[in-house]
Amino acid sequence: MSVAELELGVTKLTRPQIARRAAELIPDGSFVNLGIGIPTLAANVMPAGKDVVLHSENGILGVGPTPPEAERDRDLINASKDYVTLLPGGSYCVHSDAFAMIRGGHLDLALLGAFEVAGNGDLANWTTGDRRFPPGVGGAMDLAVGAKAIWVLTDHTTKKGEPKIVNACRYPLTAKGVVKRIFTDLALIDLTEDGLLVREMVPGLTIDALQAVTEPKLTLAEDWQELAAA
Amino acid sequence: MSVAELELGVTKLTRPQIARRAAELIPDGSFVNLGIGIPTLAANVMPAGKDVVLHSENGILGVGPTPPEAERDRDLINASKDYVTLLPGGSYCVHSDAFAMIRGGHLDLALLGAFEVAGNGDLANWTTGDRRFPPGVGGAMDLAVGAKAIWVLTDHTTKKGEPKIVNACRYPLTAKGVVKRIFTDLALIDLTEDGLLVREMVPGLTIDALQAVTEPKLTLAEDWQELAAA
Amino acid sequence: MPIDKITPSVAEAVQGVKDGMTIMISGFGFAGVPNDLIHGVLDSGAKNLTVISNNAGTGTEGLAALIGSGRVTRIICSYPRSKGSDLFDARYAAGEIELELVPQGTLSERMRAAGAGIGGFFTPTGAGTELAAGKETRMIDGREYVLEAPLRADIALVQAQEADRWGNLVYRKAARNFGPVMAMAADLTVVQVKRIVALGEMDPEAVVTPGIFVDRVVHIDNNREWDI
Amino acid sequence: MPIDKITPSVAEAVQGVKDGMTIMISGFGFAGVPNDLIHGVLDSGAKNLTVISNNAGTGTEGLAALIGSGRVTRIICSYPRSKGSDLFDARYAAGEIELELVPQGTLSERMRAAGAGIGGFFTPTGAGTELAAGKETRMIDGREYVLEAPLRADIALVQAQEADRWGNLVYRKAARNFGPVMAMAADLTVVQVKRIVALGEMDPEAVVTPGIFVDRVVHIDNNREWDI
Repeated sequence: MSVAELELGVTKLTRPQIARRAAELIPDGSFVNLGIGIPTLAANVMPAGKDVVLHSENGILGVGPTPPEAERDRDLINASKDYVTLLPGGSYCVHSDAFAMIRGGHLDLALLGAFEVAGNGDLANWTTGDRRFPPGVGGAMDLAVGAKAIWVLTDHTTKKGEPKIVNACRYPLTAKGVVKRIFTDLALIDLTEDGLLVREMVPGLTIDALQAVTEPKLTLAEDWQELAAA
Repeated sequence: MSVAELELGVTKLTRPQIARRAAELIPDGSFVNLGIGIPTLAANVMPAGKDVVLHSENGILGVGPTPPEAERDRDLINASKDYVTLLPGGSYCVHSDAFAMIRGGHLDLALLGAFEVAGNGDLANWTTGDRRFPPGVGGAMDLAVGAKAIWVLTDHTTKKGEPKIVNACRYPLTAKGVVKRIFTDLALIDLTEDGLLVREMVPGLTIDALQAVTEPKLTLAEDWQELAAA
Repeated sequence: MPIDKITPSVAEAVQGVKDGMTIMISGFGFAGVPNDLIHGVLDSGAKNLTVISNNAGTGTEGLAALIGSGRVTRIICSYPRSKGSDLFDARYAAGEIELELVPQGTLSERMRAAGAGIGGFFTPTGAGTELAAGKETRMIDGREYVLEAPLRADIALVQAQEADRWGNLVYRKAARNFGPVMAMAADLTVVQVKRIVALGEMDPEAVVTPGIFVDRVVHIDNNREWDI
Repeated sequence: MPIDKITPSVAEAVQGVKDGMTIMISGFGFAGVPNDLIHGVLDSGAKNLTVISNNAGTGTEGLAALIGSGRVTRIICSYPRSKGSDLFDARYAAGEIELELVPQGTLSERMRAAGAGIGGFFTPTGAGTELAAGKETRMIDGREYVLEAPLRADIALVQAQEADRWGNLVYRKAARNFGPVMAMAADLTVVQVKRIVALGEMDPEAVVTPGIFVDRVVHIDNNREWDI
């Protein structure tokens, strides 16, 4: 089955929908960092009543959703340089303190974007090595080794349809063996000791079709569910 | 000349007078830490109009003089655990930040007490090695290596009349070669490349009498002055 | 479910303290000492404790009482001896308590290192002295540095001024001292505060310890003057 | 003589900047960037500069203008490429600017180390990656750590919200970011603020950067929206 056919066959999640599914699964009471890209969208789609404290590495704890345009504040942006708000109970801190939270193991979870994730949990998300596109590591290496768990939120394939979940990263690594769960526009996959376990797939997708755009061997969980767009 | 005779012959400075003389010589605009003992007295005898910012290692910048008894605040004490006040412009900080100021070389000056000072600037002020008196290093080692200059404020001799300014410290060192100036109840002495230079002596004291209670060779400065009690 | 770290009693706040644990205790002199929590530990009966604190207690209550009880077998501090530290002094003279003396700035920097994920750091403090004996040293830019390790604890007992239900803290004046670094450096951080405020009531620019570093908060509204 | 760090003009505030210097520039994205001071450096004509900043400038003004001028030969940062970083991107692609890419937490921790007298520290960040290539590593408790060196500068340019004549600073929201650590890590710290307050007007509990870390303050009361 070609990528083109796959694209015809199913409705992929949008970027906010990927973020929403991850947001739904964040345990209540967690302290969570949202990385640049799809992850920062999670702040806007947090399920009502979920008491999660969002951390932004530029020095915010308790990040709230995007403000209306009239209430934008140039001093209140997140790591993606998008306008955000502060929730009651939120606070500002010095940059090095924001990273003490990360590096000291105080974050329960970080949601990160990826160029590639390998089956063993290796993550590559800071450089393609192409000099026309300067590298940008930002806080990715700090988050990757510092947060108690790493979830990756990403499109399942590159724009050219090539797998982003690979046997071994071709791009330079951000960190080794850190990714525990991947949310894509097609599936929710856990990286377990027994390999990649598919927990959820978008309606209409088959495990074979998903395997066709994924390098490492996938196993479908017995209790797998449909990945429903919220 | 015995110590007893010396004591008969001159009027020694009191502890606040030692502190006052040091305070007078602190350059305007300096950031200064006052160590436990005689140094903390300097906060009470700062010359009027001198704009010096006093640092206390427990987390205060801008320490003011001792408050009247009715205004004592158990949350506002200095490193000697004495009640102090905060001057306008003063601020509180986390302990590790107070020591970042010290260890990062941001203090112009630290005034410290001493058990012994050697002619080469070695300082001993944290333990006598006697198990009946537990050692207490406090911030002394941090200040000794961190402040841009170290002045010692001390009685010239022990209670038994033995020299505290010695050829080589007998007590364990706080730091090597750090002391630049010594204020005692008898004299003001600079530690120079050419040895110990006596800048000031209390009225009536002779250099020979001072030498008799000081181990390293003293040189009297050509422009020496009387050490006047303020 | 809303995050709520407010704990109803001292006994519940210190629940989990066990024999052999390492406990950080905030305070410098008599400012910022969590005396109610210390007495909670005393009441728990836990023994064979290691205490990390700047001082070793004075008077008859608080840390002095804990040390006097014989439950503390080791203390890591910078300045154990003070006016009134008789209970410590006696145990020390008798060889009944082990003392690890740490330069004061190294003490809090080691806590910060533990809290910030630093595996070790080089400091010039203590170089060439007895307190650096046996430690790795290195010449950096012509100056001697000592390698110091992070310092963590099982539990940190902290005193602060105000907290909200997320565990955000502000302190008061020089009572701030070791609280913020200890809160970062322990597996379980327990805080006693004089006042509980509603979420959002604290100035977000002035929060000193954000709730991420705090596990339990207990409100102590007595104004007891402890003999410390 | 009263301490007074208030400086009358940008030109006087950046006086002393020279060819070949290393300059820290606060800000994260467009928040907290000292654009007036950067243009002061641009106007000074100093060249062959090394800039330390989280980003590499966007748009046509501020850091982007300084980089576009060709006066910056080296940049130490964590995330140079952003939407609008064309001036940097072009110089980088052409090999006209040297880039030292540093993980973001390591960047500010290295500044703090410089400011706090730490000679070096071990961090797990970057271990086993290209960014740790050539660096000393060490296994600590079964985990690989990288030794990182302090990062200092000749001058730090910082943007803050308010200052008093002692140089005490408060920031505003996420514009705080790198200001406080850069202020600690430079030989000369120059700050542009939106408001000058009287000594004693700031809440002593809420001062973020105490004046000990600040050398010069300049009041910028325009509300110019820079193209950055």
